[in-house]
Amino acid sequence: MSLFDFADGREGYYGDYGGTFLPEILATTVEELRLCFRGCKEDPTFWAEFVELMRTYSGRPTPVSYLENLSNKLGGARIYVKREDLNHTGSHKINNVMGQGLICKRLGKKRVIAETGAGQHGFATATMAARFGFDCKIYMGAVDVARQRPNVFWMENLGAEVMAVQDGQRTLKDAINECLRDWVTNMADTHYVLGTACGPHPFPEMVSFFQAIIGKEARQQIIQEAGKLPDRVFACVGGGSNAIGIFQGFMDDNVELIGVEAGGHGPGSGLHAARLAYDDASVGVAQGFKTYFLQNNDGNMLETHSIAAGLDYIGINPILSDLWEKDRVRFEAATDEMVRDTLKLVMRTEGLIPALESTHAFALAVAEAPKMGKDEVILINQSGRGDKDIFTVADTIEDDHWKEFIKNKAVEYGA
Amino acid sequence: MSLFDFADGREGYYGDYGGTFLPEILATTVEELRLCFRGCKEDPTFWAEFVELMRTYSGRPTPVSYLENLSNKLGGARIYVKREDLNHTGSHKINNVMGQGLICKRLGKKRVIAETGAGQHGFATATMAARFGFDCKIYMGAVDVARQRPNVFWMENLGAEVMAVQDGQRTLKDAINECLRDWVTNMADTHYVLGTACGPHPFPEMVSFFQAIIGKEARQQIIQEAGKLPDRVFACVGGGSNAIGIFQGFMDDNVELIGVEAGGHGPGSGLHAARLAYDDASVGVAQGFKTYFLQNNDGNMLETHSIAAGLDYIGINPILSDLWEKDRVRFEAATDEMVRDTLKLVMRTEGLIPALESTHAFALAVAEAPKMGKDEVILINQSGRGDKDIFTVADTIEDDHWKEFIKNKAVEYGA
Amino acid sequence: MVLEQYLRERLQQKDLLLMTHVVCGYPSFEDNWRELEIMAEFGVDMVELQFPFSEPSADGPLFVKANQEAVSSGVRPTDCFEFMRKVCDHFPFKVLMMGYYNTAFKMGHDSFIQQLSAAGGCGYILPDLPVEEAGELHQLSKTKELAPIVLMTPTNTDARLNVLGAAAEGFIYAVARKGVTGGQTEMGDDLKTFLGRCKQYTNLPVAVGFGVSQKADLDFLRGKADIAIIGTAALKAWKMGGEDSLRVFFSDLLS
Amino acid sequence: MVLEQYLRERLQQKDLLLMTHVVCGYPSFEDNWRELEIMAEFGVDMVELQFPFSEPSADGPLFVKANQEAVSSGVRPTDCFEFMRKVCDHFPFKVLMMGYYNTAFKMGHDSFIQQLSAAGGCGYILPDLPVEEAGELHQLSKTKELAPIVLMTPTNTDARLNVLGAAAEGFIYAVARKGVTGGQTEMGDDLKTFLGRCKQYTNLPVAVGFGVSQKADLDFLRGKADIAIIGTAALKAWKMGGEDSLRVFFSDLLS
Ligand SMILES: Cc1ncc(COP(=O)(O)O)c(C=O)c1O
Ligand SMILES: Cc1ncc(COP(=O)(O)O)c(C=O)c1O
Repeated sequence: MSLFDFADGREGYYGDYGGTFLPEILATTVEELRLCFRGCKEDPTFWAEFVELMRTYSGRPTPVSYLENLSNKLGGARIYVKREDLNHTGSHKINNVMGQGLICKRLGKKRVIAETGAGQHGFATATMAARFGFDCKIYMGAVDVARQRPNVFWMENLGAEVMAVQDGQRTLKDAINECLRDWVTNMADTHYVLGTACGPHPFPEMVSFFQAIIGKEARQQIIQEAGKLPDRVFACVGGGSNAIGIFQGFMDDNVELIGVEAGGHGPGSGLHAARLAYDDASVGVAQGFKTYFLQNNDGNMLETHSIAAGLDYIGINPILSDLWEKDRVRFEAATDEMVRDTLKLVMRTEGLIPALESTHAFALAVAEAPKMGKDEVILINQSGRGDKDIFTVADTIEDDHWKEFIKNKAVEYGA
Repeated sequence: MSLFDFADGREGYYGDYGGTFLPEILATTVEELRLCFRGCKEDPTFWAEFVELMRTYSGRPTPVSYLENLSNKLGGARIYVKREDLNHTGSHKINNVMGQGLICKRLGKKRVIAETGAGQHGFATATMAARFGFDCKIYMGAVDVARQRPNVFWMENLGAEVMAVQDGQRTLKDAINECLRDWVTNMADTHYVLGTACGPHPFPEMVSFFQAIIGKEARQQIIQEAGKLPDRVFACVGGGSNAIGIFQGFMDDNVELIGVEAGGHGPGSGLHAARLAYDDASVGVAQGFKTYFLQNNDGNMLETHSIAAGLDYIGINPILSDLWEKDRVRFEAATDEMVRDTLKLVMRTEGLIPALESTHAFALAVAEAPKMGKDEVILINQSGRGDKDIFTVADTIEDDHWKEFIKNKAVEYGA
Repeated sequence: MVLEQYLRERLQQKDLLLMTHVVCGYPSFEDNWRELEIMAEFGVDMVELQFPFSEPSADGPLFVKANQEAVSSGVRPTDCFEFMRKVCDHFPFKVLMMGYYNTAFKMGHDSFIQQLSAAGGCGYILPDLPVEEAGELHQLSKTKELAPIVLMTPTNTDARLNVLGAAAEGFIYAVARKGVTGGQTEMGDDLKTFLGRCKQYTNLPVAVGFGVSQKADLDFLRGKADIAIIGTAALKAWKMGGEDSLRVFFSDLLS
Repeated sequence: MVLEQYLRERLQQKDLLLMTHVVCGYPSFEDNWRELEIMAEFGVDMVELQFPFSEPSADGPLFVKANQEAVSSGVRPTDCFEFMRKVCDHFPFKVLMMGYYNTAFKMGHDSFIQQLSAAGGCGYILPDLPVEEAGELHQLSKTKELAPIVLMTPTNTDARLNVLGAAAEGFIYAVARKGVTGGQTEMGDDLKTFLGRCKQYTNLPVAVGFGVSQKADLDFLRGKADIAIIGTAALKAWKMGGEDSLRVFFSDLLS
């Protein structure tokens, strides 16, 4: 099953979803990008160059770890984890970003811009820009700047300019709008490094192409480690890049693929970011593409919520929308509370600290594993590490020592 | 050249340094440990088990990255970096810790204790304990607990008990004393996971044995990446475990090995932790072994200082003391200021964020590279990543946004 | 086509027509009305009524803010159509719907065309709907004689301008420069060349927007284009001092 | 050997000798002196003078604090030797140096033995100096008739006790339990068995330390050991109420 053959002639469409909905001013730039990407995709030396870069700079291949303790504790399926957290900068975002760095070099451009929510993609982009010698500007909603200061700190120290976006909800979607505004102004020398498999064609395809490295590795590894293909693969879905990345490794296999969205406060609460798992989303066109969006009846976007900033997005990978409708990918949601509990469990049982985003995938695996047979195999994509989430985790578990520490620091800083 | 043949019959001695200076009550425990370790070392399946564990759990082998930008900028030697920062938990400490976890399992013990200064070793040990299912208690000087709260936070969440040591200077050496006190009380069921290549025999040998994985990998990799052996290898030296780890790969080669200590405020300042690079240390016996210590004429230990908590220690790996006297390893120191400047340079030029400890090694490499030929090769051991140092780095570069963020957080927390 | 015909007639009398812009419901529909009265006073030929959208990614700061405030004060597309009906009934100028595609998509193409036509609009500008994606909507428009306005931009290749020209109806919206609404545009040789290129690929009247804000701009455009589009500049004037300052703005502009 | 002979003579008169402990310079040398006067009053047979060290890793909290405060108030080994000289000149009991090996190592073995002997000490206890590492120091001690005190512990194997017994002089310091100084020790069958094992490997008098703190402990030890070592318990009493409470402590202990 090839996701990208566009046999129906509608390039950039996955069933009804995808497409390119951008101001005309960007048509030439996007076409140039599309052609450059096509060239890269067809050139086998390009993939080799990408793999080599990721090997020497980011530590790929990332391993697959067997979670024996957790498996035994749950008493069902054997649980394995693909360790994207071990990448340089701490998440799968670097795969896409380094790939687009190579594209940007081929395009002969010298400046990159990117949106970021949690800050992981901004951090990765700033890193890539330092490594490639590009100028870099990161757009980040002012709310996110305030709550993700550690990532902002590193981005700035890596030489990027971080712009706090004051419009709209002042979160990820608004940062994307700002990026589009920058891009329509500076497209001549600027490449927009979109951070997930969303946005106008060719972004979903391009991001999926680079993230496919996860699934390619994982398929080989799980066969080696577990002796068989997994029965179920779990990945969290924000924009949907890590999920499509690992899913691509198992597209043609008899493997159940499960995307886990941010359930926030649960169904009906209005405080979540579940586009497909809950009933609140509908098809729309925004930010350059057509997919399921959390929007009202007038097509205006709704506020979203998740404990994990990286899942807190209105739209979803159009490829996943299509695969969901075709019943190839099952969608579930994990609530904030499930995520909190699962994080504690995983830390204590296995010594892993998954990012809050990734913990969504763990949460569903933990829920389903006990009901599966001991000969069955689960593979979870640990898209990132949780160190970055210390402020959020400390807040949600109400850690008093941490609060004391911060208060003392504040006094040191003259508060 | 084998460091551990003890051909002179003085097992545990490296020239004049090393030995076992412990209360008699521990004699049996240490002998049991020594024998267990001997058994493991002689058993080739043990090493294979260790390598496999590190491959699947920690992402080894860690890569060697070529720093083309930095090399070009400095205009001399070609600079390569061994990426221990990409390990699970973010530093080389995990190599030693997982190895000792296997040892502890063989010993049939169910509880581990460890000292920690920066918190990296404690974090790694807490992780190992979670993974192996051991009870875990981490001793940490109260001063370090206060300044390294993020690591404490994760240790606790990984299920470890963290004990703030209130004695002495309330830093690393005092935490070691507390560990020894715990050990003499609970040796029956407890293994002491010493964090660096110091302390009584067999710890220096054992820690070196596990950390040798760095050098073994690095030798192969640098030949592959650079086409030749390195001319110089730089590693920072706190207790001296990452340094001996990488150096062992090049012991028999015509490769200059440089250990970089914490120069703090510089020679003569009294505020540093340079045992061999400066003139302030002398030979002594403390914390279980004989080596160079920063001590006064009466044999009482001096206060030490470094911008990098992990280098802030009174003693040094006895193997390195010996190799220094034998002119096999050159010792240098990097001051706090050099480290600050080098960190900024490396972040912006290459997108790497070395730990402050590791940045010491970078600092000397950066100082020497321009004077070397373009055909020469430098290999730096990046022992860890710098995310953990955000509070320290933000403090030293006086980042106002960061301070603002912390102050706001404090208000949120009811300050 | 109704719209093209209207414009050609007006162009018999004036060498440069004027199109202005209003964000529906911002600051309020009452304010909109008073702005429109002034625009009518000064003989404006066409008005775009922008339907507020939560993600106005092609707009500059001022319109972004306008969109957001209108959305959060509860302005809905039905309100906008209702307002359009009143405007069309009362004023002499022609009215276009301007907005983002999702507004039309979400209500359904049929419904959109129906309501727009019922409200008296004579076309629509959806800057994030490229011609490739616009097939069905353009088709439907024909049934109601609505003009789908196509944008030409300085970055377009000749081949692309050809495609755009073929799809266009009513008039061409020529984007004077890269960027979003509300910035400065240099009226110079580049723009002249670009407008020349546009004319090669269309016989429709050409309107120039993005950064047109003063008399000198109109002087520059005269002879090179058919319509000047005043967007942000008018809203700025309104925000600065309401009716008085909007009147001053227009009298300066047209002096 | 001087020390062994002294002990044997005293054991002719008493069935259980007493060794006490003082950390030099803590709280002050004056306080030490007053403590020693009381100890002498109660007929203590031997005293360990602990030389403060910055890393007292075998000591419990009370002695750790004592070591650290003495070091930071500037107490140096030369001060301790000087004090020892005065103590030996004035009091009837025998005096041993107690401390960590680095103190001796740093001043040099020769100098250490010389000064200890000159100060009137008759031996030394260095708990972190295992017998394997003690060769040179033990050798030198012989020239001055100083007794290097060897510790036996409940975790030692028989083979190890044999080695320790062979290296010992003066008396054996039997460690009553695992752990550091200052904890509670259960005086029971385990200890009895352990002391029996010690006696198998030495003919020297056996002193029992770590957790000996009250009359009942002495009663238990009588007949099973030759010397009781009072460490932390006495310091605790002193800290609680100075001379008075130390007197009460000893009179209770020896009642
Ligand atoms: C660690 C991590 N996982 C997952 C995501 C969600 O993105 P995506 O669905 O594109 O993988 C993010 C986004 O920031 C992230 O940081
Ligand atoms: C990242 C890192 N590097 C180096 C060190 C110094 O230890 P060693 O000299 O044993 O490698 C530490 C100690 O905490 C560390 O955390």
